[in-house]
Amino acid sequence: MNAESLILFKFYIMIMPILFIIGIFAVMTAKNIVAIIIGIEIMTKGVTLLLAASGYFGGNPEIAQNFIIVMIIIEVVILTIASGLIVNIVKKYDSLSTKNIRNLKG
Amino acid sequence: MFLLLVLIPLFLVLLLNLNLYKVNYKIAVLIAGLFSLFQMFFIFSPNFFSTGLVDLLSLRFECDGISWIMLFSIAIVSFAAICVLYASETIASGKKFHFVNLVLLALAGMNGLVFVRDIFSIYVFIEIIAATSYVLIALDKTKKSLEASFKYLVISSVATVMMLSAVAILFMAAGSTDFIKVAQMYKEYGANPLIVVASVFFIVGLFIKGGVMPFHGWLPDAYSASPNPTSVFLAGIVTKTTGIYTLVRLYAIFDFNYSMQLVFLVFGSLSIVIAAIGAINQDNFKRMLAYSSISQVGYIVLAFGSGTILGVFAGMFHLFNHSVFKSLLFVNASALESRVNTNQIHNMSGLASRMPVTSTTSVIAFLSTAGIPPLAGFWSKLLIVLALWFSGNKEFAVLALLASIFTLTYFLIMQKKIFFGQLKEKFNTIKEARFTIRLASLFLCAITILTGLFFPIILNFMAFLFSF
Amino acid sequence: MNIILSIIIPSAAGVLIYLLPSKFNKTKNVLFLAAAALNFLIAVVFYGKIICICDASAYLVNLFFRNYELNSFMAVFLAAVTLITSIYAVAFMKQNKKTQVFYGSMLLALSCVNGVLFSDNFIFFLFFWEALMIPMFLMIASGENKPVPTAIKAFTISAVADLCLMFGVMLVCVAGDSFSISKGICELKAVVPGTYGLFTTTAFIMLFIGAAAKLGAMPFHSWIPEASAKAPVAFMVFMVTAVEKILGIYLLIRITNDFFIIEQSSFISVSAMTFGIITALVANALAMVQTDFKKMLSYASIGQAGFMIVAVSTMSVIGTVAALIHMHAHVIYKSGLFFVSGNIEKAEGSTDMNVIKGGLRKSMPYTFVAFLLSGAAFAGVPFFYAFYSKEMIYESALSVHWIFYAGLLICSLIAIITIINWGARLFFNGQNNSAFEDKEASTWMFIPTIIFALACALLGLFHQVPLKIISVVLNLNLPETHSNVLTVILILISLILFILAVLNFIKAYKKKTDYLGYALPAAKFLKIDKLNLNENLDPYNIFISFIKRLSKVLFVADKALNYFYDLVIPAGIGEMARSTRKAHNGNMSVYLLWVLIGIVCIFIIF
Amino acid sequence: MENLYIHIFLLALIVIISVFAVSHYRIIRGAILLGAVSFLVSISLFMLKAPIAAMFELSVCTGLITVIFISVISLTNPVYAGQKKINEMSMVKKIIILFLIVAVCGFFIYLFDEKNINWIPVMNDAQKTVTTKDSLWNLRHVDLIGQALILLTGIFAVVVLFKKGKEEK
Repeated sequence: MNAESLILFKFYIMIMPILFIIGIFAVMTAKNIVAIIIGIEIMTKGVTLLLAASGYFGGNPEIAQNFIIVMIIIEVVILTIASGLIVNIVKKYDSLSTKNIRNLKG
Repeated sequence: MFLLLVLIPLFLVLLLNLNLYKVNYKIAVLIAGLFSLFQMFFIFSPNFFSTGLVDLLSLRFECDGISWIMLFSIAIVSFAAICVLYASETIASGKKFHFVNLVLLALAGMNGLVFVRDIFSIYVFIEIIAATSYVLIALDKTKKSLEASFKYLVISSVATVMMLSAVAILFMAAGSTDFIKVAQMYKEYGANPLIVVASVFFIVGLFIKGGVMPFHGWLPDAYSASPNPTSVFLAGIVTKTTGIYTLVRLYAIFDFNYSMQLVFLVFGSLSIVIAAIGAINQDNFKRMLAYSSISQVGYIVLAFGSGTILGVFAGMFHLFNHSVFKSLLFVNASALESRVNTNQIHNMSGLASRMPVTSTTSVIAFLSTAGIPPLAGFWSKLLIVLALWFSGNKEFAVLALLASIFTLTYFLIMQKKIFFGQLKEKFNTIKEARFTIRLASLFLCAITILTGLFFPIILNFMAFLFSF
Repeated sequence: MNIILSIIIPSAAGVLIYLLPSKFNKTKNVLFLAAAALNFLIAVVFYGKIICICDASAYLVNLFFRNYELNSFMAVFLAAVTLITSIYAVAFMKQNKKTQVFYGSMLLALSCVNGVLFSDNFIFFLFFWEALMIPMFLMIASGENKPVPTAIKAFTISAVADLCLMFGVMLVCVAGDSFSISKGICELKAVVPGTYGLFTTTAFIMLFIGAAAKLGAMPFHSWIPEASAKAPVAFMVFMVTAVEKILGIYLLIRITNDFFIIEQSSFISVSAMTFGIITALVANALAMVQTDFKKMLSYASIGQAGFMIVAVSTMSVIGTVAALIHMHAHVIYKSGLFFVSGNIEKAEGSTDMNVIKGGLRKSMPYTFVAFLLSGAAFAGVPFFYAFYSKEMIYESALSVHWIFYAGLLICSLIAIITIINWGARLFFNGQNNSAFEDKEASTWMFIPTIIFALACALLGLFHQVPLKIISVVLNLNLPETHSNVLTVILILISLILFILAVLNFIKAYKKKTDYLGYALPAAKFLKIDKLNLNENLDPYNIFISFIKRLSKVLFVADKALNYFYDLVIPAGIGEMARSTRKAHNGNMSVYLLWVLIGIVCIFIIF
Repeated sequence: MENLYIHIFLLALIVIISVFAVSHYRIIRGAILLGAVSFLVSISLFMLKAPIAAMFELSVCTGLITVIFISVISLTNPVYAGQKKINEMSMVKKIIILFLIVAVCGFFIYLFDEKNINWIPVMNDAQKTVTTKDSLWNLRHVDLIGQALILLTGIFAVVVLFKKGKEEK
């Protein structure tokens, strides 16, 4: 862990919270349902970067690669389910605005 | 040997879908029911009690007392869910077939999660169970269930992101994601702020999955909007396995200094009180049950917060009890819904006369949740309060006791509104719930009563479980 | 046989009288008299014998009765008085349901008093002491013109006093750690060799209050005048003068001689004496301005109770003896006077001054004679019995401090004035036109009055005899030759007193209006006469009104509390529930906001 | 370590493009920008000595996910021009807010750095070199089962969600 990589490491560790906040902000202020999914995607991008960085700086990047691959697969499946849900929601409301997923109250 | 419990459901799913012959949903449901019964008795076989690390196929599976309890409750709740599925008319037969597949996959996921000893695989199995439950919730594609499932998906993917980042940081520090290595790493770097941030993120992720109070937004919608069998399955076991069981696993890794325990205590008591208040005069029956399950989960988290082995022991016992009588309540809710086909409490009253079995079993479930002596709930709450008392944080013990008054209030209100009082004229033609639902509720009710009455036996059996 | 009979027989007779249907009136009267006579016989037979009745250790309470001389002397004296009063009562009261109740409860009271006198165990002592209240209540209740409120008043006042007594007894038992009075006695002495720890002083004060209340001292007196107006005369004689005084003095003597050893002029005894003096002064002043003869008599008896308290609390040998003798004399002449008032009431229908027209000298010569004799004893005329007891009290008071002696003198001066005034008013102002064919009291009523009157006179003459008996009873050796110079002075002073009173009377007599003479302006000056009319000073009424106000306030508080529980809490929780439900407004970003807030709190906690 | 600057440049670019992706008023533009972000991420993965992962990311994330997104968006509704104006305004507002947040976060990290608390655990050096291939296949069997299960759930999800049930036809 020499000096440059220490600085680089700090940058990578920093990237995760930034992307996380952007993602959360996108989800919360989304007008359109798909924007929420985009927000989530960005958060997962952040995590992939973090995984790669921890592998690289932690010394065994191969296992990190493995984690990233598994994670991408899982994330794709989740995304398909999400898009399925969106398609069905749109079938019911035929509009993408997030207003119509606010009526489960109480 | 442990692998079997994960692989069998996988093979069953493949078998069912090869459609070598016309497989209608009845056979599928039968197979699923048989599997859950099989699991119930299979885990009593001796080798489950040895801590041998089965390295078959270099898998690092391991089963100790805690996972045994989880396996047992998984089996029970899935059996109940499948019975409810068989009897529910609202879901089309095609959907029921898919429901069975998804339940089997979820079972495989949960069994896997219970055996695994590696934080990344924990993440993987949690994701599997989450994915299956998204689909299960949105099974009957009504507006409500779609919205609930979407919300659940969004919020738990946020949780996943948090957990994964924590896994990444721990992996970086420990070099490998195995429990033991991470635990060693923790001893040295425990105080390092980065590691602390990682463990906080991990805890928050699990809190979201478990539905602890400030992070529970999705839970009431998911439970109340999902179709009947899903809500039984979800409320009974899914949230507890993904959320609370993993907390126990991490308990061994993170060295629980006082501030971590304080987090558990504060959030546990917060969820107990506010959820109980939220449940008080709720109009939707399932939503009320959702709030009550949040508060009971709060009790479990409170028990873990005490930081002692007795606390973990009490938490696990309450987890088992809670999964039993909560799924019983949801079974009764589905029975009611199947007969009165509405969840609104205000137009249900005096059903005890028409539906005796459902009402008696739900009364027993209510009493057990509130913690009335002869039943199981009382013993686990007693253990929790004792654990808290001996571990020194007496004020939380007192709070736990007082909160059970709230539980009693909203259950009594519920009891009075739904089951007693004079029968509405339009209900006097309804019959008792179908056979399988009655079977499920009687089965669960028997378990609650038995654990309650034979508590000493169960106590030292669990002590034995915790010993190895 | 043994002394316990004296408890069993009267109570058995009393119960029997209650039970027998009303048509056996005659037999009831006979039974009543027979029981009184038998009780007298038993008391005499077992006089002075130390008898231990069954030591029922089975009951963990050594229930034995000791028959000290003092107890048995008191018992005999009480038996005699009850016998006479029973004769009088049978003659005086008209036969109706109430009188049966009266006879029964009188016998019960008699047995209770015997129980108190003979019990050697604090528990039984207290049991009988408390049990006395029930017959007392019944006796008052059996009077005319709605006596029940007075009965309740009497009951509550004596209950409060007995409460203090019980507390005192408890303290004594705890100190002596045994329930037996005799053993307790010596123990306490050892424990209390003159030191006045908080424990012993409170015990003494509590017991003192109990005894003083029984005697009818100031704060606890307000029921006696009312009872005198409402309850039958026999009750006044038996209960108020005889029983109360006997028990009070018995307990006071037990306290001062046996339980505690207190120096003569120590702080406690001085404060007790001032208490006594104040009671005497106020009571006598009130007696002076009374318009009803019987009320005057009851206030006077409270005054004499003050005398006795002063005598006892001098803690000296002579003081105790004086108290006992004075109690003895007081009972005799007060009963006499009460019987006289009974006769008048029988004849005139009421003893209120503006009703009866006086001048009964001609119509009721014998009662007049009896009045003269007992009135003289009351006034303390020399050669009458009460004079010697009063003189001894003066001597004991003087030995402590001359202030007390002066106070006592004023009291007796006022007493003399009142009795002369009443005598003149009743018997001497001659407007009595014989419209009333008021006949003399019936023979049976007259005999008890004349017995008591003669007793005052005879005992006065041979006053050495009772003195000897009482000093033997108290086994205290009287200082035989108290300096006769002192006696001479005392006699002279009381003579001057007497002359003064007569002069005052003569002067008042001319004006023919009121016979109080000089005393009247003094009374007006002190506004005493207005004092007792509107009864606002009566502690009992103050207490009751206070209780009423308190209950009103509590009722309001209770209503507020109920309101709080029934409405506020459910509404509060309902509100909270509604707010939590509103919080879940379905908007996902709100849920995520909570998640962020949760994370922030965790970091705060860390 | 000349590629230090490249790393930092890449990271900065990722942050900027993701801000634009999130706040863009036209969703399709957002999806495309998202693809760009994932492309940049795969490049940085290459830099971090994780080639297979980078390739995977490239093919799946940039490819498949962007395709799914665009299909979902177009499947649901054609873009109606109505609210163009309002969206633009909201887009500008979002961008400003996001940059603000990024600045605050940067300052926060800088603050941490200043206090130079040792918040970086001392890394242990690489135990043994193991190639991704055998790490994937023999070291992580558990995950294989996991992947199998997740894929099956994916299949059933698609069946359940997209196939029109009898009642819908």
